[in-house]
Amino acid sequence: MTTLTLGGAINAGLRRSLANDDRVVLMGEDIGTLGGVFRITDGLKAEFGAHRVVDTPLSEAGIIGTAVGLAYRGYRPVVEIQFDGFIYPGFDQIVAQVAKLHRRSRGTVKMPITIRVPFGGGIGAAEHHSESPEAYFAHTAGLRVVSCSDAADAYVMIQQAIASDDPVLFFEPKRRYHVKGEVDDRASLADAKPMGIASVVTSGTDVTLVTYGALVQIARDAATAAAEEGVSIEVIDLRSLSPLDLGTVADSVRRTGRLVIAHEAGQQLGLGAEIAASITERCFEYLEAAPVRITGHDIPYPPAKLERYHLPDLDRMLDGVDRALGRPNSLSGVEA
Amino acid sequence: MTTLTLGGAINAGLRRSLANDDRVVLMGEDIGTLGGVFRITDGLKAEFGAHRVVDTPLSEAGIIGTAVGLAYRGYRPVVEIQFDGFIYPGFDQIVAQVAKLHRRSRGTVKMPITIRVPFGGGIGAAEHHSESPEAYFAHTAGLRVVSCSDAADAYVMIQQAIASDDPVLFFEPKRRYHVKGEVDDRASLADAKPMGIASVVTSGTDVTLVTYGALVQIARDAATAAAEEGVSIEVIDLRSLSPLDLGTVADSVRRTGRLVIAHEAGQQLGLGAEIAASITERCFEYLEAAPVRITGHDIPYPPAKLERYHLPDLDRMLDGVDRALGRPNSLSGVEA
Amino acid sequence: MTPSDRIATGLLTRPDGFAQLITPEGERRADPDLDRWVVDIDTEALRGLYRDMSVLRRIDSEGIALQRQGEVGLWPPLLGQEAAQVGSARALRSDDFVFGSYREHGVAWVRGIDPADVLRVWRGAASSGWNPYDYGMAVPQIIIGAQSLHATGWAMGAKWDGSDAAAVAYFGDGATSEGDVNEALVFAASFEAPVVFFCQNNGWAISEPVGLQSKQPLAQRADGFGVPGIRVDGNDVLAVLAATRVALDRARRGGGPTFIEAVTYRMGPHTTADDPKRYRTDDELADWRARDPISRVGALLAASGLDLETLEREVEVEAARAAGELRASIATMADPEPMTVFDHVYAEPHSHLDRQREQYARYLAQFDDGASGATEGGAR
Amino acid sequence: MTPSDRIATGLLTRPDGFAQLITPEGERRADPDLDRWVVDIDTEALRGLYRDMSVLRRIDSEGIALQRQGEVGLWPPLLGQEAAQVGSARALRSDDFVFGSYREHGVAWVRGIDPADVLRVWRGAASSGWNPYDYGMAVPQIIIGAQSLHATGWAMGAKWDGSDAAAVAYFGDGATSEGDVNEALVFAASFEAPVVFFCQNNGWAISEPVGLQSKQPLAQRADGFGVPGIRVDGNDVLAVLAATRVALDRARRGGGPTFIEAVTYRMGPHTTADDPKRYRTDDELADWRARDPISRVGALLAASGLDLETLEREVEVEAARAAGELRASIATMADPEPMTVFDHVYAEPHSHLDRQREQYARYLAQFDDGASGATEGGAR
Ligand SMILES: Cc1ncc(C[n+]2csc(CCOP(=O)(O)OP(=O)(O)O)c2C)c(N)n1
Ligand SMILES: Cc1ncc(C[n+]2csc(CCOP(=O)(O)OP(=O)(O)O)c2C)c(N)n1
Ligand SMILES: [Mg+2]
Ligand SMILES: [Mg+2]
Repeated sequence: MTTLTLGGAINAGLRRSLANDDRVVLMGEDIGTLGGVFRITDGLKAEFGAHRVVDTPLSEAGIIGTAVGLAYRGYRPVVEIQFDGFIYPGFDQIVAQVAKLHRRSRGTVKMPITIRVPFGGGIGAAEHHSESPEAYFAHTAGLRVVSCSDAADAYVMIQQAIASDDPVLFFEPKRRYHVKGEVDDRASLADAKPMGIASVVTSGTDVTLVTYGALVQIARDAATAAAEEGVSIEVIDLRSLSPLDLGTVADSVRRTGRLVIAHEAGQQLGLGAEIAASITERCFEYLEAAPVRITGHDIPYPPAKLERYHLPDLDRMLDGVDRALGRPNSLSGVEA
Repeated sequence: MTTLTLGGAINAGLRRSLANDDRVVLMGEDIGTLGGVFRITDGLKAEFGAHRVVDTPLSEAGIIGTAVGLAYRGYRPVVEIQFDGFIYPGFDQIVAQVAKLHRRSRGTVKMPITIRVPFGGGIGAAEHHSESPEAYFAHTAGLRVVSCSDAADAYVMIQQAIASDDPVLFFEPKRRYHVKGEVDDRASLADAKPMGIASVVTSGTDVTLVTYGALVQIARDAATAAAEEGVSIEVIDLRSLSPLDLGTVADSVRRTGRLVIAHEAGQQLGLGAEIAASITERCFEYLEAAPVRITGHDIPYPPAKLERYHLPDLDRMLDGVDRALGRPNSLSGVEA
Repeated sequence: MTPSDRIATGLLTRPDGFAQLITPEGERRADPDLDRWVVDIDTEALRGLYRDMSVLRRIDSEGIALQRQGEVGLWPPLLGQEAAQVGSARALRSDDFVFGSYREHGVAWVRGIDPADVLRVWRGAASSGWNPYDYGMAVPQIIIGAQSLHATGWAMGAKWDGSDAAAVAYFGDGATSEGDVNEALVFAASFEAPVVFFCQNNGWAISEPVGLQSKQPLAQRADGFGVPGIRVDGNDVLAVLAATRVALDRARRGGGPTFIEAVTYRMGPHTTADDPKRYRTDDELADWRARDPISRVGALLAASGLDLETLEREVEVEAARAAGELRASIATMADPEPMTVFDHVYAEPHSHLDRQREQYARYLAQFDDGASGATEGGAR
Repeated sequence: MTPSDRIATGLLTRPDGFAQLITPEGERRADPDLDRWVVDIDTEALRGLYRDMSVLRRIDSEGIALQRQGEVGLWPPLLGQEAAQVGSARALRSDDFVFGSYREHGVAWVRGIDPADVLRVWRGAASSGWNPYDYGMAVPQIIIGAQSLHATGWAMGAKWDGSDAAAVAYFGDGATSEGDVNEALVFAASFEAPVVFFCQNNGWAISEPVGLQSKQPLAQRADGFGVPGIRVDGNDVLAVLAATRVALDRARRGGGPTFIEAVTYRMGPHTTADDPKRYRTDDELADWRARDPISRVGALLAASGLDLETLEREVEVEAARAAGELRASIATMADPEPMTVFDHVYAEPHSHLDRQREQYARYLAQFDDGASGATEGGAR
């Protein structure tokens, strides 16, 4: 066991993947000499060389498109997209190539590409630096989408993503990069929990609160705050956004009868829509109230001074819990 | 009144927009001399000239990016994307620029850009030619997304889209291009139903069946078939996918208590997810059963010989209706 | 500057605008730079190229015929581009890797791929026709230009692996306007990747003339990226072969990428769905017929004393057999099983799709005779 | 070929690699092509350019200081690029239109935009600082290269409108690798759009040296697209002014696009969040200090008899006032109202967002004193 920041845990996971498999190469803008703008790849170029940790020209389609070619040759490229809002120039290569080539080649060509994306807000950044584009990828067949919320998961999941023969979008909660946690850096990957499985991080009986990434900690805090008021919240960290581990969520909702989903991305067609619809399908008879979504507004990410009025926080989560429980809340008395 | 195909109605609508407003310009690949691969812009270059109907170099980002510049200069560009699957190279310009520039300029710069996209399957086409990418855009704040299902709507809605000061993704159900309908080509736009409002196309009392685009006709047929078995289906053509006219859907569901949503796009995070989630939020007390989604599978669009095993058809819609009604259906006896 | 570098940049400045070894009339033209790259192409080898092109042309027209008869959904003919495809593909080694577009049936054929496997996909009976690793050729690419980056990435990998194999990206004149192709030039130049960008400038991108994409020769585009551009008569199989050998030689020796613009002409429609009469003249077509890639090789062979009629008869037999085999293959192309729609979406198990597959199987099983009942409204 | 065409293509072949009118030592160098474009720049005008650059440098360093003090979230300094920005922007007419990146504070200043309005956005207090139509300058662009297409589209429109106004796209060396910039060159060439691509090659894209993006001068890239490329000393305000005038003149006379590579250097960090020590040497910086864009104009003015000390004192007063105003503006930058998060997402009413706005207003209203209660966990 060792204590690492979430960012440090990813760095350690990358290092281990590079060491274990010489077909693993890291590619991206500024990831080599600089170690990335968040220093997630710090030291790796020095350790593994410029052919394993590759500073690329400034072009996202170029990075992902050449990663496809490398995958064709048997490499396992790990691509860094510098910020969430810069992934769109590479969208075509992700959606039309990375996601589809295993299928389009009838399973003969593997696309074991990991696309790392620091995502989400809360760091007071400029426009395009705080986005939550995960739903675009979760809507895309052929991709896997995961997000970690703490150092321990980050360390294991990045290695699992790289080891997966499927392409994985790996969303890193950038405002948690500096948060420390215990990491078991000796454990074998084989024993680790698969990245497709959700975690129940706090058990509870009254409401199921589902989230992922940076909001997991806030959900924990909400559970603590609610406990003081006698409300018992079960917090689930999804970890995998595609496929969703709906079994774990449904098990919980069958016990609690109430579901709140929180994410930073906009509400319309955010992950909350899929979870609400799927859980309603699976648990209709168990639901005591409609699933509640606590999300970013359906707006372009606002200027830094306004982000607290956009991001779901503890108060908004608790307001959602109150709605799910039918307790007085911000929408009390409003026509649905 | 005149009889036009759906494609012909769009052509007529484009012609009227070009004639009424000299800031309207059409741009795209092969739209000029050829009149587009579907001939939707047939004759318009000859009538309005090469500066109003512009054949562009082969680059979707280029087309949309230059349209942004033209909008900056006060133009109202109408862009054709040749097929649904070719929109992704332009994704960044759509999501980061077209969708956001009105906001990013604090309302000083308008982006009245219409992006026409022939979409969906059922025409036996090659890969990338039958996709349903509408959810990506409906998840993007700042865009409006609409789809027409018949000639009358096509004629009016394309003009409304062009007249809108907001950017509009205009999804044209390509397998319906050749279907004829009555078009009121004299009526004033001012009297027309706004494009943001859904249409109840068949009234019914037992189940609400919501869809859009090419599936509207199949839903009508399903309603006819079900009527013979004594089941009364209310069919709603959404017309607008963002914003959704949830009021119309909720009114219907409050009467029927049952909801089925159908679309060609994959299920995970398709429009059905948002509609199911939103209607459950608004109508929880009225719902007799969980909303049912009848959708394309979560797969890359299959080869032509298999598309009938992917696309929602009349049988699958009726199976969904049976599920909503609790009648024997394909999932009877299956654990949720 | 190495000799190949000189060739690469020198060709553009020739008065006729491109390098040519066989004139349209079938005369062998001397070329101080290219000749030495094709010294091994004796009459026998030239006969082989003639045969390749002729058989291919016949296979191609069979593809069109099958489309007209409803056996195939769509066919993008290569008529007129036989020399560009055969000449370039014959320069390759088996461990080189081709990333083509949708029109490279000729390249596929040279790589040893059964035309039936090409057709299968256009028939809509499969998402892919062959295993790329069996032939050193990727699956076809419809997204214009995307494969240029794949070829570049593959080449970067080859270099890192210490191999002297090269990648070849095939694309059209229209494709040069897509960001991907330009970014591929950036990456290839930056990493000195052993990749050949083989651009078949066939004059048209569907209805758009090449002049809409660029006002100057496309080979010059590459020079701007630091990638030497060669412009060659794309209807001259010998010149194409020589130019491709030059480029591959550079690549293998660590010289990095080369761009070849093969000036050719799409003599047929863009695809069987296209009507070129709407946008181009018969005169233009007639012009290019006079520059046919096959007949000039025939004329050269005849001039060298070969009995062309005999050759034509031999080739005709072979072509007829190939076309017949292609046609016959249709009978064996059973429609895929319905449940295969779920295949190969993921390489590893996937909880969501596995469940969806199960539910759909249950749905299909409701119908009396399984899958076939799921017709529009037919089953109820 | 017109005279400007000759200039455009001729500059690249000069032995020193770029055009220069003022040496780093402050000597005026004769240039047969460029001199006539700056005959109006007398000592008075040169003084003005000196003043522009000096005041700008001070404003820029105030931006950094305010960031260090926590008043601004981020600041991307233009230190070292004053000549490139002032020289080019001073060539523009008010009806021309600028599409810049995030570093064009200098251009904004010349366009008449209040530095406070630039700062407001970096402070995170607004999504935009000015009305583009008031200044002929678009909102800043962070998505690398995207604005090059916007400029091209604007220029296409200007041409269709029969106007002789031109668009200018500013971007960096790194941006030339993005598809958008290359596609902009394609469109600009194809439509002969009156657009000037002004590339500030400042040597670095964050930590990546320009050599990673291109192994040869970026101006050559443009030539490959049929867009004449000019390479100019970007630290020479006079040469930049002349080159931009050449390009604008071409544009206005229907000559189409021009690409200018201004060779300069980013003397500061990429942004205040960057630490350039991690990737470049002090020596390199010292080298470029010796080529400072401001001091050479000072030296030239002094040589022409002007009392530099007096000028410096005058400019210092003005710079201090500008910096003071910028600092003072912070006090008036109230945080935006919470409910403005919903503003300007759409130009027309939007049922979904209107409902969301309403619900959020109701949510905020729960807290005692409205908005301020919505802190993390604070209100309960
Ligand atoms: C990204 C993308 N946009 C548009 C299309 C539609 N399309 C198919 S072929 C074609 C023209 C391609 O022209 P060119 O590159 O010259 O190749 P050619 O067909 O002449 O071989 C177009 C526009 C596409 N397949 N992909
Ligand atoms: C599409 C995109 N990818 C990545 C980034 C992150 N990024 C911001 S600035 C920058 C470097 C830009 O270099 P250059 O174009 O030379 O401009 P400079 O900063 O030197 O002025 C990068 C990679 C971005 N803003 N947009
Ligand atoms: Mg072509
Ligand atoms: Mg730079």
